[in-house]
Amino acid sequence: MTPILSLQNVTKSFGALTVADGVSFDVPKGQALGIIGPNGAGKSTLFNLITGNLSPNAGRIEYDGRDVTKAPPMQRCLSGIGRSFQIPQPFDRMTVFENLLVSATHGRGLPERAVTDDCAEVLERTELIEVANRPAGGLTLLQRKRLEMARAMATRPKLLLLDEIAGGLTEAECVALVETIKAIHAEGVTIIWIEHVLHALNSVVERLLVLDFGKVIGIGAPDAIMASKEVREIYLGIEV
Amino acid sequence: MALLETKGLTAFYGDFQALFGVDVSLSEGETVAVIGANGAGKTTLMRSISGVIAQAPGMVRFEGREIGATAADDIMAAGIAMVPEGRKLFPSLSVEENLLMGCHRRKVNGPWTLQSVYELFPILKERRDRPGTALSGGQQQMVSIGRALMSNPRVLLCDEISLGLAPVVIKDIYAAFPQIRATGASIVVVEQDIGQAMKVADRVYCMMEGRVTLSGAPADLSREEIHDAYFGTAA
Amino acid sequence: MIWIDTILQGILLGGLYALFALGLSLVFGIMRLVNLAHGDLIVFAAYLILVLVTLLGLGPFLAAAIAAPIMFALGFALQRLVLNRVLGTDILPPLLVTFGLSVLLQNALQEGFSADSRRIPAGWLETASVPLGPISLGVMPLMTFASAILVTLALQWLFYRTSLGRAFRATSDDPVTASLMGVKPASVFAKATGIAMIVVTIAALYLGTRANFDPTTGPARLIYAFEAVIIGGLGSLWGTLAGGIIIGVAQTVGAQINPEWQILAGHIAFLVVLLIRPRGLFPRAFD
Amino acid sequence: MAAGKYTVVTRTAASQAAALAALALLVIAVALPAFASRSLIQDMFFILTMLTLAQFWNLLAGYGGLVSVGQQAFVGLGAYMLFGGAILWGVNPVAGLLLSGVFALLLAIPMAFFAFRLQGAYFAIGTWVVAEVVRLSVAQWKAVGGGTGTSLPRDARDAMWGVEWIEMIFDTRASAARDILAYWLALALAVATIGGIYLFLRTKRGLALAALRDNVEAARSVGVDSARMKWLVFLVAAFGTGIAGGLIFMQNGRISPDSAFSIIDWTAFVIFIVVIGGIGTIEGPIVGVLVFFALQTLLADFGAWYLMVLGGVGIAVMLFSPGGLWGLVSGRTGIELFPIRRRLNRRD
Amino acid sequence: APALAQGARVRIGYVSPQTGPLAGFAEADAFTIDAFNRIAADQGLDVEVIVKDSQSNPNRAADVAQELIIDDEIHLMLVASTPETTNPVSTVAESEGIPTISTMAPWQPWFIGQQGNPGDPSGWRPFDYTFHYFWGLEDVIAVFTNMWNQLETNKVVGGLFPNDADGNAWGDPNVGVAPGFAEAGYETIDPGRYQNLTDDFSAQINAFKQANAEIVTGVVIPPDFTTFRNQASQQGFTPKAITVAKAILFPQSVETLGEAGHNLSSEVWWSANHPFTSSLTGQGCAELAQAFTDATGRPWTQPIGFIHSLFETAADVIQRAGDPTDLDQLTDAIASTDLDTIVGRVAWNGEGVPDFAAQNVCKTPLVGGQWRRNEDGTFDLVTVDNTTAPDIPTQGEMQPLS
Ligand SMILES: Nc1ncnc2c1ncn2[C@@H]1O[C@H](COP(=O)(O)OP(=O)(O)OP(=O)(O)O)[C@@H](O)[C@H]1O
Ligand SMILES: Nc1ncnc2c1ncn2[C@@H]1O[C@H](COP(=O)(O)OP(=O)(O)OP(=O)(O)O)[C@@H](O)[C@H]1O
Ligand SMILES: CC(C)C[C@H](N)C(=O)O
Ligand SMILES: [Mg+2]
Ligand SMILES: [Mg+2]
Repeated sequence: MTPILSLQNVTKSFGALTVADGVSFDVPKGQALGIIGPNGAGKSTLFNLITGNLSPNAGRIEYDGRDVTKAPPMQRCLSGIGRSFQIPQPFDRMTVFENLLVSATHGRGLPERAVTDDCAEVLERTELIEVANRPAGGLTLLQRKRLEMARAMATRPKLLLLDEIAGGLTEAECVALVETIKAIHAEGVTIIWIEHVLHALNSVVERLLVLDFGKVIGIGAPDAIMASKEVREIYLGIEV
Repeated sequence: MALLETKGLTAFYGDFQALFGVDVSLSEGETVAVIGANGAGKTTLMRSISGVIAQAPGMVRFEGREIGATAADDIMAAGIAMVPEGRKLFPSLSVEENLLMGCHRRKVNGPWTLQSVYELFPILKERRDRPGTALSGGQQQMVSIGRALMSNPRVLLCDEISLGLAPVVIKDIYAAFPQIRATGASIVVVEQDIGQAMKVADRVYCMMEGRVTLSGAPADLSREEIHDAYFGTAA
Repeated sequence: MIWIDTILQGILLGGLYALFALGLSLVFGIMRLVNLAHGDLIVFAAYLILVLVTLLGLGPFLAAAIAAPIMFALGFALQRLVLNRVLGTDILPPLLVTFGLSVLLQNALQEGFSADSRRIPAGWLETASVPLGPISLGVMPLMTFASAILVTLALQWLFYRTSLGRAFRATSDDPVTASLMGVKPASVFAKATGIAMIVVTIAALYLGTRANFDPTTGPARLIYAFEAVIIGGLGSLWGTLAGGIIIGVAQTVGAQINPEWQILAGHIAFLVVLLIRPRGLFPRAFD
Repeated sequence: MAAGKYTVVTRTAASQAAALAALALLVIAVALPAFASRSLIQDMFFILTMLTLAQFWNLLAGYGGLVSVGQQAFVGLGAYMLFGGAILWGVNPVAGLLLSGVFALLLAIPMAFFAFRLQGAYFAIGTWVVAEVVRLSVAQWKAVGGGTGTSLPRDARDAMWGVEWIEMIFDTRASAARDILAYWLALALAVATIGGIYLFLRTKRGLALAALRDNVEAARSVGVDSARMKWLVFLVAAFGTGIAGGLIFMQNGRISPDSAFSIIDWTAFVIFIVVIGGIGTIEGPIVGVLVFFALQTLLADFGAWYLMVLGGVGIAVMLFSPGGLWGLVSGRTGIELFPIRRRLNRRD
Repeated sequence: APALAQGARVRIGYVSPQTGPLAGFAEADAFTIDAFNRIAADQGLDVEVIVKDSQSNPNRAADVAQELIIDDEIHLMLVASTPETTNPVSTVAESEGIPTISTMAPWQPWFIGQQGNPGDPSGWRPFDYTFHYFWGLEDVIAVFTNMWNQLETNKVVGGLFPNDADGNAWGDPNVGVAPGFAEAGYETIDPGRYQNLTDDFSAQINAFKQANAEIVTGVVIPPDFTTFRNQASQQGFTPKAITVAKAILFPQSVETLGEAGHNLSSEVWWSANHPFTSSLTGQGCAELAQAFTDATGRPWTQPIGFIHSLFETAADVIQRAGDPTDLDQLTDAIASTDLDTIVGRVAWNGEGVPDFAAQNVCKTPLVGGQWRRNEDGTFDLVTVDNTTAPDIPTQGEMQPLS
């Protein structure tokens, strides 16, 4: 079976700073992959490369067996890549519901009428239904993060990219969030999740990738990765 | 007498009331943690104290003087520095210039200088000439803290400094706390991570929906009490 | 030989355009304020100098030196009382307000000074020239150009070497956070506009001695000034100077081919530069 | 599953009342020449054409985030193509309106190609410069008078379609009949513009436009084709603005590069109208054009004071009600005559 | 008077640029209209003058013309001061069928500029309702060459013609001034049309230097002329004569040039020195000029005479029309005007005008003058050549620029 996403030697630099350095990995369909790594390792950059918000200096990105290295973000979204932004980027002056409508209609190429119920369902699942008709600009941080995820979900992605959505949540909120993500995953959606809140991450993902200075320094089962010397040193800061 | 205190502090965003009569106080040399769920009003409290949100006079006192209606820049000059939520670096300034902005107005001799900030966060010295925003989130947070320290403040307000940071960085940052305290500064930390908050704080305020629902020394508070104050499960 | 002369004249003309543009660049760079009244403010300053020259019998340079602090105060007040209140992420309110100001100024000047065209007398300097082999360059254009370089140097130093300059840039990025650093954004902006008005006064001195001006002279050159700013890159002062020179040289070279193309050539140079470098020649890293 | 539990509503009570009122107004407007004085017809022509320009600019800037200060390029080129068509190829001016639109559209393509590389204020200045280039180039077009300008030839003026018929049924002179014709065309154009824009905003493309206005990066990554939306808006606005330009100068009868490409008349005043009325709403330009017209009529005889008051009003509105006058009204009352906000309601 | 007998008030619309860059042309408006109203009242003429400001903007000029016609229901339109004002107003009035008298624009830009295709004489048509009086390029050619003939030159002339209504008319290689200059033995160097408010004239100066031009002519707006004059001096170009229209029309503009203004020459269409009298007030030219200066404290300027003559003509036309509120009678009255005014004889008899424009254009006399600088920095306009209109006395001889 072809992997849903495959990165081959992807390299990206900002001036002298290389933030993705020959990154290669595959994600099989339906897997939940976690990405961890120190701040500035290049995690969010990797997402931007996958979604097309940035384009790599070298390397190749394949999605669903096709080369999408040069495809614009809009096209990648239509073919099933959904993402949330680390720093929430809602459409401030539109209502929460309209935020979702945009992604449901344009992300899936469907008419408005066909997606109303779908949007409502996503709003219910992300506990945003109460604020559906409020302008997104006035939401709390938590609500914004939920909206980020909801908007990505409304495109009914096959591959969902989540960038630090658990940061700043209380324990209870975090538990609820994990449940939601698990449910999405259970529907067969492939998930790549960048997170520093490790207990949340590890309760969902099946595989963990560690990034440092733009390089993949480890990929494998979470337990093994967490136990590895490098990760403990570089990421957790535990002296071995 | 308290160094900093609020009395019946209220705050509004347009018609929306975010704070309802909040009383908090901070003594000389003390570290206080403010915890609470998202949207509880912690950031609003910080912004009200620092003058970003204009207040009616009479609600905030610092060193016995009324500062409720004082403008943000004057409050800063009086010695209250803030590490704002979301880091808020100046993109067109280099790392070093960002740090120097910290002592733009308030130039007080004290332990914190460029040199000592670089010692605290050595990575910043390496990146000193880069634009502040071309750093990762963690590095930016270090700049933001360093910038606030540069004024050698009497009170340091830290809003969610560990948000989005790798554990190792959080460790580093909290490791800096004793040093900061040692210089005599009083600290208010807003923190989601209750464990972390309990560790550093002399006293804790717990907020919910714009009100203080619980306060006390960490040792005196039970987990249940906090849980109730946090989530409002208490009847 | 004609081409060398043409290019030299173009460079000197560029100095004038750069002077028009530098004040604009300052304000645009710091506040993202598109000041449509900039040209009219230059004309206003020219009248101020003229009044000082005729009323007090001063030389034009001394008059400009007296006018400069007056203009600073005016700029400061204008920013403090009016423009600060419309600044924001949206470029439209300031666009409209400065347009209103432009209309106001033009017509107020017209009421006050009539539509007659005036000129600041500069005596023998007006026609003095320096021979350079077969070419001769006017003294006033040379002084204009030298002033443009000096103003650029001075602003550059202010911007990147002083703490006020740092405050300018920080406030430009994020006024709220800057206020947490003890900066008063309102007064930083006001100072910036005040300084821009000093540059405006210098521009007015050379505009007013070079040619006639009347209350409606301002807007015609505003577009060249904007072109210079944009070609140079937002917030880059050397870029603005370079932009002015590019426009100036393009105009004289275009005119040498055919006067019909003089102004067109300047605009086309602008378009070409932007096609190649959409953010100008020396863009800053972030904006 | 939420299926069928929710409905989406855009209509409001006010909007339904407004729709009825609009219909009635339209009927009156069409019949207006039967009983109105000629000067009222001319005033209405002015209002309607400015309204059309304002609506298109609002579509560009208020919805598309494209703050163009180069719309005079389309007005001017549209006008010049109408004159050029009539003078050089004998095209009937009424048919020439189509030329106006098409050539404005053709100009918009290279202009967009250039200007879309620029952002914000750069875009604004870039469009201004392109408009200057067009003005200076047209000023070299000797066959239509170069920098001097020219008048619509009498043959072309007399041959305008429909004038004779209007002369007959209203029993007026040819010049008055031409005004009526121009008025009807302006009415049709304004109604089509407002209706078209409103319907467009209610489609999912309109939704995308609003999303782009708020956050381009985010919109792109949820599947919005930002480039296509910008092109669409820019080209549509150019086409409509070109036709309006042709119409204005068809009625005016005279053209020169300075008048046809006047940044003050066709862009600055239009911006004034939109922003005073309230940008980003369909109601705003309508309110704005009425205020503008009222000011112009009241103050026209005060010379320089007219422009000073205009400038002053612009400044005052920006200072005290940045959402424009309509923003003030709808902020206080919540009224929206052309609602586009989709509200999700639970079916009960 | 017949007008009174009809018992109807005659409404006159007058459009002029009272504000904006052309405002200098209109400075005598109030003064003239006051006098006109006073005399009309004395003579028992029931007239009302409605004045509209074009703001120096052609669009606005057309708008206010429409307003005058439609809202104010005027019977007679008067318009003056540059093609930017006269052309839009005349076009509107012609299409509305309102009798119109226009002045103060050379007749070619007025007549040809209003034609559909100015480049194609076969399509030019006369007007039914609009009439214009002033001089034409042929007069300017004669006056300029006569002045230059008084000097010793190589007969090479550099031309400064902008791309505007005046510049295009003057600079046209076929019907502009160049062919006429050539007939008089002068070669014209025309580098091409430039845009108004150009900041650099190096290209023109280089072209003139290269061709060794000793004379400069053109129709230049004041700021551009100052720029040119300064740059010419700075770049070592010193012609023997500079004879330009427009730029040095007003004494204020010449004063801004300081010493460089001395002995600049231009055409003179009216002066305090002209030997004509007003049919309205009986004043001579010197008297009118003095009255203006007394009333306003400003020096006389050329437009004063023409604005005055415009109202003279209007009064005459109204008095001659059987029913001055009847547009056709009024039009006929204009066409049959034969009046000696303060600017000379006004009569649309086709004298000296090509056939295509004979019906609508009347010419008034033109002479040549030079600005002479006084000790105190003020300037006097001195008539130096009257070959074209010998009844206007000269006051001196043409002098070369030092
Ligand atoms: N700019 C604003 N406009 C309107 N309402 C706001 C604004 N900022 C915050 N609020 C509201 O004020 C309340 C308190 O917000 P505040 O940001 O102070 O919470 P917080 O405790 O800091 O939460 P978090 O943990 O998410 O940072 C929230 O309900 C929020 O929706
Ligand atoms: N637009 C940019 N220009 C220049 N450098 C950039 C840019 N964006 C990111 N960087 C740099 O690239 C590196 C990787 O950034 P990225 O945001 O991908 O890190 P991250 O792994 O997501 O970190 P964090 O966990 O803090 O969010 C950082 O050092 C950052 O400074
Ligand atoms: C909208 C503008 C660019 C107008 C400019 N201030 C002018 O008067 O020409
Ligand atoms: Mg990241
Ligand atoms: Mg907060």
